[in-house]
Amino acid sequence: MAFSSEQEQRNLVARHRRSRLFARLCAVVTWSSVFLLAVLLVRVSLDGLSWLDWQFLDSFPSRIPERAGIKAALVGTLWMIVLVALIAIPVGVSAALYLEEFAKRGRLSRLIEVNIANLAGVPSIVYGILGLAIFVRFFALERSLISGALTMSLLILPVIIIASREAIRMVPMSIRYAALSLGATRWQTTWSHVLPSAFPGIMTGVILALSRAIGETAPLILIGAMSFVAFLPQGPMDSFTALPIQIYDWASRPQAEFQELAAAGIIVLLIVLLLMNATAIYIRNKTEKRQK
Amino acid sequence: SDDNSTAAAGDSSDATALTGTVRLDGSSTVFPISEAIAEEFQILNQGVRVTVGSSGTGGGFSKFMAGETDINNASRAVKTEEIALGTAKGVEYLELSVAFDGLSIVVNPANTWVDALTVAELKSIWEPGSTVDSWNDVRPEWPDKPLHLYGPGTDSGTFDYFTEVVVGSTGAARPDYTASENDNILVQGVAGDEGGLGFFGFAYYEHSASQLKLIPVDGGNGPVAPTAETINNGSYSPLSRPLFIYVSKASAARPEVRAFVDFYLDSAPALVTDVGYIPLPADQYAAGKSTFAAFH
Amino acid sequence: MSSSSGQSSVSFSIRKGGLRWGETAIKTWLRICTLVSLFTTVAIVVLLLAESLGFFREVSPLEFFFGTRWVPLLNPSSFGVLPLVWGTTLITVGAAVIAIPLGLASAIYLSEYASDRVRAWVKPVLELLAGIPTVVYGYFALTFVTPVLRTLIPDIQVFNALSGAIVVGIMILPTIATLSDNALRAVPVSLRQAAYAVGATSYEVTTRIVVPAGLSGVMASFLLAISRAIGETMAVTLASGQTPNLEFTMLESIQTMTAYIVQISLGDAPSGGVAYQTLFAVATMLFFITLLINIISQWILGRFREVYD
Amino acid sequence: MDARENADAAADKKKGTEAVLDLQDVSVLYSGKPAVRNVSCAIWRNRITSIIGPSGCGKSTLLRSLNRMNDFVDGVSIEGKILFAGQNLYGGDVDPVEVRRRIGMVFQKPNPFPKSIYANISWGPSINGYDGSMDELVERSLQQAALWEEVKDRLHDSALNLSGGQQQRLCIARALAMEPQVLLMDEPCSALDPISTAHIEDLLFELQSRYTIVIVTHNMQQAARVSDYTAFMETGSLVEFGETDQIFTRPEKKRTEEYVTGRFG
Amino acid sequence: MDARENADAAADKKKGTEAVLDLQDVSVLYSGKPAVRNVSCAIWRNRITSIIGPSGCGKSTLLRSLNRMNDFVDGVSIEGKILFAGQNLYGGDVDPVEVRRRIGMVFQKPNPFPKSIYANISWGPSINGYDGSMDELVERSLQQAALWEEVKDRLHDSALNLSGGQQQRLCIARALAMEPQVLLMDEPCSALDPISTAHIEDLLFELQSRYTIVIVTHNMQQAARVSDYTAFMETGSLVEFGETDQIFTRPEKKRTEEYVTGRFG
Ligand SMILES: Nc1ncnc2c1ncn2[C@@H]1O[C@H](COP(=O)(O)OP(=O)(O)OP(=O)(O)O)[C@@H](O)[C@H]1O
Ligand SMILES: Nc1ncnc2c1ncn2[C@@H]1O[C@H](COP(=O)(O)OP(=O)(O)OP(=O)(O)O)[C@@H](O)[C@H]1O
Ligand SMILES: [Mg+2]
Ligand SMILES: [Mg+2]
Repeated sequence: MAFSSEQEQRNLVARHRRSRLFARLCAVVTWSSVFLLAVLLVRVSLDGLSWLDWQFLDSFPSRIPERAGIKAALVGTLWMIVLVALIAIPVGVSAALYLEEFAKRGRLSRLIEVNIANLAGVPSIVYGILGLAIFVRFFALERSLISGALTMSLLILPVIIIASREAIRMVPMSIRYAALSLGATRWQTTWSHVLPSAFPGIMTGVILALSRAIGETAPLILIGAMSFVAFLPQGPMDSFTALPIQIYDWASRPQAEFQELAAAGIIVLLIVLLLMNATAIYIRNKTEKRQK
Repeated sequence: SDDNSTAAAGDSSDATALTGTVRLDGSSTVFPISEAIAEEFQILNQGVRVTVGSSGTGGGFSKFMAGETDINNASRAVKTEEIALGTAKGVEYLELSVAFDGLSIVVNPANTWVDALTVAELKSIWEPGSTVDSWNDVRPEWPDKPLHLYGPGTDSGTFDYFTEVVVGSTGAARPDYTASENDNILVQGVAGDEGGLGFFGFAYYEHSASQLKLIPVDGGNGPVAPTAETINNGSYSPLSRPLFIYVSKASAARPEVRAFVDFYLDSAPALVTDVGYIPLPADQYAAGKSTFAAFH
Repeated sequence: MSSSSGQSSVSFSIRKGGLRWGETAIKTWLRICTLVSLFTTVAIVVLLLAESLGFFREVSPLEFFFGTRWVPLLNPSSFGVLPLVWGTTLITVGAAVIAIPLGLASAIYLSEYASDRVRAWVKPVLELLAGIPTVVYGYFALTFVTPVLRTLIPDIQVFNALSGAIVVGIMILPTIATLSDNALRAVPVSLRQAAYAVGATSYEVTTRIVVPAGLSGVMASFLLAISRAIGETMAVTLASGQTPNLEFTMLESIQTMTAYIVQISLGDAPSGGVAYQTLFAVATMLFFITLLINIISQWILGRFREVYD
Repeated sequence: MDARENADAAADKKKGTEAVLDLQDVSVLYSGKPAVRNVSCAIWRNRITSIIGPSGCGKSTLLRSLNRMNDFVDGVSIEGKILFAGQNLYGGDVDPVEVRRRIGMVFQKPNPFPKSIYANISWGPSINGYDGSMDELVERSLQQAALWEEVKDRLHDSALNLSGGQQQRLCIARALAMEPQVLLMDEPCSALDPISTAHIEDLLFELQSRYTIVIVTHNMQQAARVSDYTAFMETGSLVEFGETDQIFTRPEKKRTEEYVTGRFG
Repeated sequence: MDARENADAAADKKKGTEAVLDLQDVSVLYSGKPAVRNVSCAIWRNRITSIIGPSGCGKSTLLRSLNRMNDFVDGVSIEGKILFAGQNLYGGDVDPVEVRRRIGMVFQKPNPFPKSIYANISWGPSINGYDGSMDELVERSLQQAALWEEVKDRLHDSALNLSGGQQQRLCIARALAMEPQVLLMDEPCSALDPISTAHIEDLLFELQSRYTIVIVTHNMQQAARVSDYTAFMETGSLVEFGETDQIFTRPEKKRTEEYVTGRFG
């Protein structure tokens, strides 16, 4: 098209080139990240895949690699997920609801906001120290699943609150007005309309947070998760071990077979993560569809 | 009540009556031994739940001295601060040696010049303020290649022991060595560094022997390389060290703990080898058993 | 059909009929949940300060804050925390230098260029990447990144800050990418339209309008990621070793503050001694450093926020 | 609407009726800045009152103050009195939840809940402890809103699948299900196509025998067509209030005349 | 505008002029569903053309197709031809960036960049390689948009601190700074108060001697006041196109008459 000068025309060609280059660069970067994940997964699975069988899933730890399995750690991790979810989700979502729907905008809510942002950045090991002092010692909950779950809950609470607030904020005001204009109280409005609409977004945050909780090792060891447990926990007051601890333990053994067991353990952990993410995405898509 | 199913259990039939929990924690070095013992013990005693943690000798003692665990795995002897903690809580305990760990001195396989090192040479390399930066600082005839050091972290029992017997004072060492808590990582370090020199547990050398070159140590009676035999009979000196468990007196009153400790000392000679450590001379286990019998 | 309520003038009251107990109870519960976060902070601060007090009775704060040698367990010991701070700085800055441009580029790709279908796949994959245990990243560094680095830079040490920074960078990249993507997508379409309507190319619209407008959310994602980098333990320990080092190089082993805390809390040092108390001194230091970073960045955010609504 | 009906309606309008809402010197301020200034007028039972005026003159603000929806706007404050069945809406002992239950509202943009059609209607009554037959109430409300025939076969479908006009009628039905004394509507047709608009205007005629309705509109033709009384506002003040006929044909104020004849706005 | 000027303007309008945009059988489809159907008409140089019609009839869709802003809407496709200076806007060799640079647009909701007033104006020219004096260009554009006096002392303040009407004039100034051949406006006054609206209408009169303007409006009074030509659309089709006088006083189609006299909509 030629309604512009030669100069402008050349300029435009250069701008288009830069624009295309930029778009490609962004694409390449993104796909490389995905590729890195693939490399990581392939490296891990090559080492561990041959060990991954039913015997591995159904056995307790052992000094003999062929006998060793991941049962206690897997069950411990599943317990942790359930307990942490039961503790952290209600508390985190409640706090987010309070801050978004009920609190007056003021100094206190500003302070709490900064505080939560800061807690999200506190290293996990510090939570381990805290959990040991408060839950294990002060509340005498001992070195139990519940101590671990409470500690992990504190650790991921800020992430859940931040993500939930974001999701709650996205719910259009018009929905709230509709409910309020029918003579609903604030809580009725929140419970029946705001929360269901924000659910998919909250779900995303919760899954990200829980994934983080699953992968953490240091705070758990610090508050006293065991490395060898040859029974399944019967209740929240029982001793426990968890996947990352078992993996870490195997990885630091001298025998090459244990390194491979560690890799197999990593695969199991990734599958747990994958299942959780998939569940979240499934629920998210389902509720999103229902609301559309 | 119904004996049909237990008929095959044979000699362990009296042990199956045991119930309760035995809680161990402490050193990650001793962990594999205790784990192996716990595994076998549980097979024989289905009613007892044994848990083993690995929060370090120090972390373990702080729990042990608070009465939170029954047995503490230790890669070093208990320290005065820790004893004080126990005294405050009224915790009495017994120390039992369970195995030897031979610290292995290794270099990169590409290192053709070193065939042995004396304790004095090790000291000159590792002592605080050491000026040894290249191999010819150790012996002038060795090449002028940079010397890099690898060893366990400064807070580990292994490191404490090494500095105590080599340098002469616990914790005295040059700070500029590459440290890792994980001996596998140290293996990788030395295996990947032509001028590298490192020390770590004998088991880690055994399983990576092809990547490393083991250096015999001359403690005054000629160079000796660590082997199961030289460690067990004490000729690999001074770099073989004992590993311990500590048993609390209050816990030893419980039958399941007693059974566990007895089983520990009985089966240690076989199981210790399984996990890469060196058993004590047989009479020492017997001595341990009788001390323990007198203790409870 | 009943026509009663609209029609009749039966008297009714709009006055408060008693308190709404359920409502009040729920509000109280919500408020308590909110306060949990405040209590957590208070508990952390009290605990750390109380424990580090013992440490500072033995070691002068001057030595701790300004000393350049960190060998608390060696004999003779020295308690200068700067090498640990330096190690943390190297890892954090290195990781940020890698993750910020790459993460932002991925976020831009997802929000501005990718089709909805691609985005629906790539985003969960990135979220998965964010959930992989850090131990895994550590072994990835040791068995993959470091060997590659060693062929490129022959005199790099086996344990080196560079390798640690790279994996931590890879580790925090997904956090930046997904959260920044959310922020960029929240920038109103009307701004993009305004920019396109004056004849801008997609590059210009993205870099000059969309990213600046979404900057507050983007910066928040940087912040969260950097906090994670500062707090990262396992991966760094495995990749970069545990040697406190105050030298201006990424080719040697270092130790970070968190790595030190883990080392002490899981090691063989006796609890109760000065060596053990260093743990709390370092943890306190770390807590206040992250607090400082958070406050500074909140302040920066406040200044640079382009409000678009 | 044929001619005879129209005549009847007109006759009806002339009849006296009581005031449901009585505004006395009402001002509404946003962070101290007045958006509505000293408005006094009455809203008559079973009549349709429309509020017209240029954009930004305070129509919505005034309307929202009639059922305390302004409570949810930051920094809003109200002066003067609004009497509702003799009680001041802003009295200290008044429960705003109860006020909104009695005075319903329909918004400019249709805002159905992202739930089924049935649930949209039944939610309000159920939280307010309605104990009659919910099915009947839903049917009756949808019939009143002239939506029943169109949706009776898909009551459990999502309300979001309805067209804009249907959604707006659903919102009206939802408000009617609460059997409010007064129904406030803020530009209920501005987002709608002409056919939906016509539907809703028909509906207003039908509802006026049972409900008191206040409607804000930017469309003067609409105000002229549907309402009995008209309030004309400008920059926060009530310029003129009177019977619709009079406002559109013999306005007292020059400003009103200019506005309704389209000379500005 | 006094009577004499009006007469002049009217005389001017009668004069022949060339077509800047020539729409030939244009249809616009959203995922295959037509929103604009077979529209043919011409946009005349230095004239104001308004597009009116009920909500949802396709006014915005048609307007956006004139500078390819529709490219950013998912699933949109276009049939027919739009000739601009003789070239088809949708021809394969046409650069849409170039098109938008030549045919400016002002949107319904003011959408200033969250930057300073100065930067809002200068950004477009600077990325397009403008090499004259930027200060002068900014001043000139703001003057053309009748905003200069109000903002000259705070050019480096954020544009978001301006009132809605000022923001909309800023958006016009931003478009003018590109010196476009055509200026498209989509309900530029719908979010504005009457005073701002009057400002912008005045502005349109001033701009028409230099620019070709197409304006979408839902306000018939406004269309009647400002435009030379009027297009009336309904459900995607162009019902009638002609001089504004004629459309409002002697419409050819019954539907048009009903609409402009307010009988529906
Ligand atoms: N939340 C608010 N905070 C501050 N000012 C507000 C707020 N809402 C409205 N205003 C101002 O109050 C005045 C009246 O607004 P209102 O929404 O009542 O006008 P309106 O007559 O309904 O206009 P429209 O026809 O555009 O809907 C306007 O100047 C507006 O800018
Ligand atoms: N992005 C889209 N996808 C699908 N359909 C659309 C989209 N945008 C508009 N439509 C539909 O196309 C038709 C014309 O819409 P358009 O926005 O052009 O109407 P309009 O005349 O500008 O209305 P208004 O006066 O309300 O702005 C409508 O039926 C609308 O629902
Ligand atoms: Mg309004
Ligand atoms: Mg439109």
